[in-house]
Amino acid sequence: MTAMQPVEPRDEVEMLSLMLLIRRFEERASQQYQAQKIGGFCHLYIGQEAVVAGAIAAVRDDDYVITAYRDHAHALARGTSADACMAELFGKETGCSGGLGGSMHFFNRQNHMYGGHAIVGAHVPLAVGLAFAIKYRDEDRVTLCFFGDGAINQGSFHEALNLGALYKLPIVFICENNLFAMGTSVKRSTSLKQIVDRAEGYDIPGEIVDGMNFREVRDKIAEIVSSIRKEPHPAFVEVRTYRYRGHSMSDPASYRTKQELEKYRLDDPITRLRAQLTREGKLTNEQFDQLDKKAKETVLASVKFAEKSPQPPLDKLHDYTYANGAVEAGVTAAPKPGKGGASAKSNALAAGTAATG
Amino acid sequence: MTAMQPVEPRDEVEMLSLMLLIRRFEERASQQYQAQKIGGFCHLYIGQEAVVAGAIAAVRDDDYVITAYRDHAHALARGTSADACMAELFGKETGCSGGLGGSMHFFNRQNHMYGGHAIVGAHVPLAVGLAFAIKYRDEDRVTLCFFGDGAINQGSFHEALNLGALYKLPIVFICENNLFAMGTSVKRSTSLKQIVDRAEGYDIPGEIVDGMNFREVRDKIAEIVSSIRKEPHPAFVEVRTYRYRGHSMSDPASYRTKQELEKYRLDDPITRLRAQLTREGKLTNEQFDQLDKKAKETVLASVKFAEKSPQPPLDKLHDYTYANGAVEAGVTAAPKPGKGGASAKSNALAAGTAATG
Amino acid sequence: MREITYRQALNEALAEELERDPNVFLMGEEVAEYNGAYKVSQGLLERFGPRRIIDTPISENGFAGLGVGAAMVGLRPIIEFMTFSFSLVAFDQVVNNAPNMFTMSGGQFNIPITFRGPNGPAHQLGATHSHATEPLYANAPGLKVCTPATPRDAKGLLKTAVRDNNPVLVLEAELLYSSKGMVEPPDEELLIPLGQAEVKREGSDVSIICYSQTVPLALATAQKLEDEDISAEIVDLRSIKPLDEKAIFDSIAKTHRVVIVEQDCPFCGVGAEVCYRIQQNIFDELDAPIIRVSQEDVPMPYNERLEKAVLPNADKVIAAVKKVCYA
Amino acid sequence: MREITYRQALNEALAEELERDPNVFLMGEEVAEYNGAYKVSQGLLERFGPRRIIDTPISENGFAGLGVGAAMVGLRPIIEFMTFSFSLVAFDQVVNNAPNMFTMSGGQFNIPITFRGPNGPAHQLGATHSHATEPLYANAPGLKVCTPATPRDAKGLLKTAVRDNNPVLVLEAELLYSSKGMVEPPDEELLIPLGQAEVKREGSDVSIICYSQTVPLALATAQKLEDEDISAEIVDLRSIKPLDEKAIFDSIAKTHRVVIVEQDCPFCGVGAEVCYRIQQNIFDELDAPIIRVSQEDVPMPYNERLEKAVLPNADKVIAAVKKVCYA
Ligand SMILES: Cc1ncc(C[n+]2csc(CCOP(=O)(O)OP(=O)(O)O)c2C)c(N)n1
Ligand SMILES: Cc1ncc(C[n+]2csc(CCOP(=O)(O)OP(=O)(O)O)c2C)c(N)n1
Ligand SMILES: [Mg+2]
Ligand SMILES: [Mg+2]
Repeated sequence: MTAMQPVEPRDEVEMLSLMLLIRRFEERASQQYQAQKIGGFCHLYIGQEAVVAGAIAAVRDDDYVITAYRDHAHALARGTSADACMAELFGKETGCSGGLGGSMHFFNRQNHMYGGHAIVGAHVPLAVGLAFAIKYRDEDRVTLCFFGDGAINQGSFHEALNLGALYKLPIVFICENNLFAMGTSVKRSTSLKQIVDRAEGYDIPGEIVDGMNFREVRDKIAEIVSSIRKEPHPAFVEVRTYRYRGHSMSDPASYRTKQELEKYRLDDPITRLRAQLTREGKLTNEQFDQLDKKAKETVLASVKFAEKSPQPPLDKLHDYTYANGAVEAGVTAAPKPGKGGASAKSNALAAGTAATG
Repeated sequence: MTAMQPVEPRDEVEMLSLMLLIRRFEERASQQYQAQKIGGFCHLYIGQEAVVAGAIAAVRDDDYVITAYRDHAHALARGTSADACMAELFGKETGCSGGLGGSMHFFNRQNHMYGGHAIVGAHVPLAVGLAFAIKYRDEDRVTLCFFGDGAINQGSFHEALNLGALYKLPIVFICENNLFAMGTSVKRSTSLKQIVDRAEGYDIPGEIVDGMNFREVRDKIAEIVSSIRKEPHPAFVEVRTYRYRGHSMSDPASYRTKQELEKYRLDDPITRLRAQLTREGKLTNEQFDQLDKKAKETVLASVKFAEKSPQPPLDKLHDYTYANGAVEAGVTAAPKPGKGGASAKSNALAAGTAATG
Repeated sequence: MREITYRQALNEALAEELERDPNVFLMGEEVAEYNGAYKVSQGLLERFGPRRIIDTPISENGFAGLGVGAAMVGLRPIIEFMTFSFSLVAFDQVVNNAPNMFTMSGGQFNIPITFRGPNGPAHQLGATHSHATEPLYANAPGLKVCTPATPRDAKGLLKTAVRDNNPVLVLEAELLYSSKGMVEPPDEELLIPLGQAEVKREGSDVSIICYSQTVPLALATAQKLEDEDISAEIVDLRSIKPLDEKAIFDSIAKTHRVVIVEQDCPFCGVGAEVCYRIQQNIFDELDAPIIRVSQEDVPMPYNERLEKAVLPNADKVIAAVKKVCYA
Repeated sequence: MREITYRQALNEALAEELERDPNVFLMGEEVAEYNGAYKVSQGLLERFGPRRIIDTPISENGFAGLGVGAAMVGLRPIIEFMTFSFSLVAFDQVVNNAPNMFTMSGGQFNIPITFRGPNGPAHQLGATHSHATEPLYANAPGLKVCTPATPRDAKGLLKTAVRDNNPVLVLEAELLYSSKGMVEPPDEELLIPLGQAEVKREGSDVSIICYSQTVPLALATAQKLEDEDISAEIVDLRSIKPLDEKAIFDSIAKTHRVVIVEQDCPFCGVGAEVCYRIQQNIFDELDAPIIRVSQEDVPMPYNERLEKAVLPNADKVIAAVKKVCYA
């Protein structure tokens, strides 16, 4: 294994900015969806921000990240610009997937964001493949694989966990347990008392983490990741969280009570981190307002950017089916970078940081 | 639920006869395969007889049985005649699947043997469906679902166990752990220390049973089944056993040592039950020899029967694709019974019993 | 007759069959408490209770197989795939267990199961969510596949499917759920046989063979062709398998020119099979080569303009019709 | 040139590509310690070690997906399905994840993966174990599918597949593993481009289009047809997708009569697509309707005589050829 690279500790205010950026981005996406600027399905992450922020704060920039279709936040957290994300929702050429993927299929090769996958459970084997490649190459990276509570009942999930355990691959399986898969509560999808118990069936160590608490998520995952870097192995984390919105834009979420939602809103992950920082004298109210203002501006600008961006050209319709690369060449031709990826160089975290200044 | 019907205790000598019948049937099948009277794949059960005999001795005739492709024994144990089984291997019309199924696809509707399924793991959801139907109809039957140690790594297995647990279905998942899936030993297919632990991931109660000991298998499964009849629920049994032969006829099984094989042969399930019965004065050596002779004769006769049986008629080639039944009729037309099923009325157990007389 | 939506028609079919036969049950993701992701099963839980209207975890392979197993002992499951794009994770159960059982058991076990749900591209759902699965399933011996385009066909075909003693796939169309059409009153039993196409519009110059979402497209296009003095006959296959060759050949015997408009991907698509049957059987009736209008052979892009370019549309159909007419 | 078996040819291809590129690895059930269920990977574990020749549990969906994930970061996995009948439990990974990724990511992630293994009916394996999957996979945009019939094609196509930057399926044929043929010496690089058919026998009266296991059948039949003074040209497609239209059309321009001999089930099968392309493009060259000889449209029976009746055979091909020739 190559010499272990240290994780730079992320500034907490920066991570709060990221959470704000995600929140404001999702709110704006919701509005733009209602205005019919965005098509297809659109799944919002509001309420779950501490999960991705905490996890990302625990890893290096070159670690691998992959998730399901509720993926805007993961792309933003991985440094994809709000511009590239919003443009993707608008189906524009400047989107992080060139306008070809849409809300459920966000990618950012450069920043090691491996999607955005819309078939429930089907990306878990991909994640194991990413981890396999890490071990194959004797690197000290780690793969973070996010999925929902609904995904744990798919065959793909099962086969992938077994493979990950058998081959001792460097991967953290992160179950974002937001209590529901569409309208199906966890207790109606499995008889387990707690999801984390499923990991026992593979001899994978498991933990439960409070997903509304940024610091707990970060610290727990950092601990796991550092153990994995020393000696590759899989780990399972059940992160308990909540989505404030319906499953997708078309879901009124009438399967749960207002009280339940209110209970979680009171435990809001952004409010919590803000309070922690304020209490510790690391953040004033003014600074917070500045951060929030900046996030809103960034997002508003992203809508403008998306609006004025060009559509992917019609005459390239047939160019995205097969990658080129002469057979004779033999070695991997560097894949043509997506326009989106290329234009998505500006870093959301950096943007967030700037906002603090 | 309808009034619970009692299980008639099976005569142990009768069950020993069944095990002998299975053993001799498999030996003869092996020989006939080598003589090219049998085509396709052929997986022998030799060494594992106590598993199916013990399980069948624990249930009623109207309980449901389903297994994978190593299925000759399960068909015999479910009272399919050696004639119908051998004829099936020969691809004859009188076979238990009309000569259309072959070694891996034995069926006997009348005797509640639901196959014989050759895609690893894919019959476990079917088994859950059988159990679902039992509960749907409020019956007190139980489904026995047999599968190998290799099957537990398939997505189908996982999804089926979760469904069985969630819906609290009356089913015993019986893992015939013979230590190998083809050439892959269990420790190379899962990182679990013991297979039964996988059941924990679904909150299904699990047990380990010595599969070389007929009485232990029978008693443990009888206990589970009686608990299920009282209140439907799934259960998992890891039965530790061993196959003496290669995976299929074409496998020299060079992935294991002679010593390992010999160790298990010394623990032979037939020898064991015989010794138990002899010790207890329930069986003399002469009687045993008689039983064995009868089993051999039954099997020899089955080869003759198979040989002289007709092939399925060519002109019916297109008759087995779709079941008839007028759309107008609306209700389920009774499915046309397979010739094999019809001719398989004679009961292997009865045959075995006769042999003791 | 009264006007109802395609969604309502399916809902009536389900309710009537559940009412008629206690062996019928409906199972799938969100079919019960949520009343269906697309509300096709609206009200059924309330009416028939949780024993017969059953929510599942996200385990398509598991509950498709559960259905096949239940069918082995005489239940008549209706399995909903939230969309047929998700049936791909259950592919083995649908093409291996359901249709092979009758043969493999020497005729002992028929499998009276219905798999249903929306199929084919909807609107901007991207490559993973836009599968048109009809050629994949029609390839499997032992399956039957139908693709209703109108509320009446949806009701009649689904009811027939449930009563069929074999595995039948009812491939619905998300984009048609809210479309309306005339259907017999509820007290009149409506069964439409599998394997019978329907001429949805008579014409004399060209036969347009279509099904599912391409039927309204073909009908609208026929209207436009009228302006150019081309009279198009619209043959709605309704069932892909069994295929109603006679209806196809009868129409072509009249028009001698054929355009097939299909919603699937072209390579080994439904239109290829239809084309083969036509040229094999009535080669001499053809005055021009058959043209197919299908999806482009590319994964479905999210972008709306590109998606439109991938799908069959009126311009493509008109161009194809003109080509076969002036050939 | 030297004579080797089809199995040996595949083995050489694997060894050469593993040797050439450290990103290449082979993964599947029993590929390593057991040396392959059909011994295609014989000796590779010994030579390349367990890091690159990897045994898996029975988890096709899992390890197919693992391969796709590894390919996202530049490895070049070769995934063996013990047979393609078992690929059906991994169907979603093969048709959804592998071929859609390049499009969905806007061209950021190509997937240089090879799926290989025996495909199509072998001998008396019954309905679950006899699937000819080529039409199913060829339907999926973004996949490439090839079907070598000779040792030389097997070696050249597999090597090309491994070097292709897209997902390629190499559908081998169990019944051909022990067949022999002439192949270039090991020190000569042998790459056969995807999408190039080969005329395996020249003829003038009829074009027989075939692939995989039907190539030896077609060649043997051509011999018999000779006796009846019919000169058959044998066009081996080699690749199903991309399809070499030009080779097909060139042959037909010569013979004007076509029989397609395919190993798959007929409905939406490979022959249907080939037929469509022919009639669409060179309708006027055809002197008779195209006839396909395929499997019967029934689940494969175990009984040997019935199995033979289901499969294409010389009698069926001869009858078809006579029909198109005397039409
Ligand atoms: C195989 C498959 N089945 C069904 C769906 C439809 N579907 C999309 S999301 C979803 C619920 C998933 O819930 P969960 O995994 O808990 O994630 P969450 O939405 O809560 O983030 C379902 C059923 C799908 N995309 N893929
Ligand atoms: C999905 C699938 N993958 C692979 C195979 C090939 N195969 C047949 S049996 C077998 C091994 C199964 O082992 P196990 O489950 O332990 O059962 P045993 O043979 O020991 O009875 C394999 C890999 C198959 N039939 N189905
Ligand atoms: Mg959830
Ligand atoms: Mg085993």
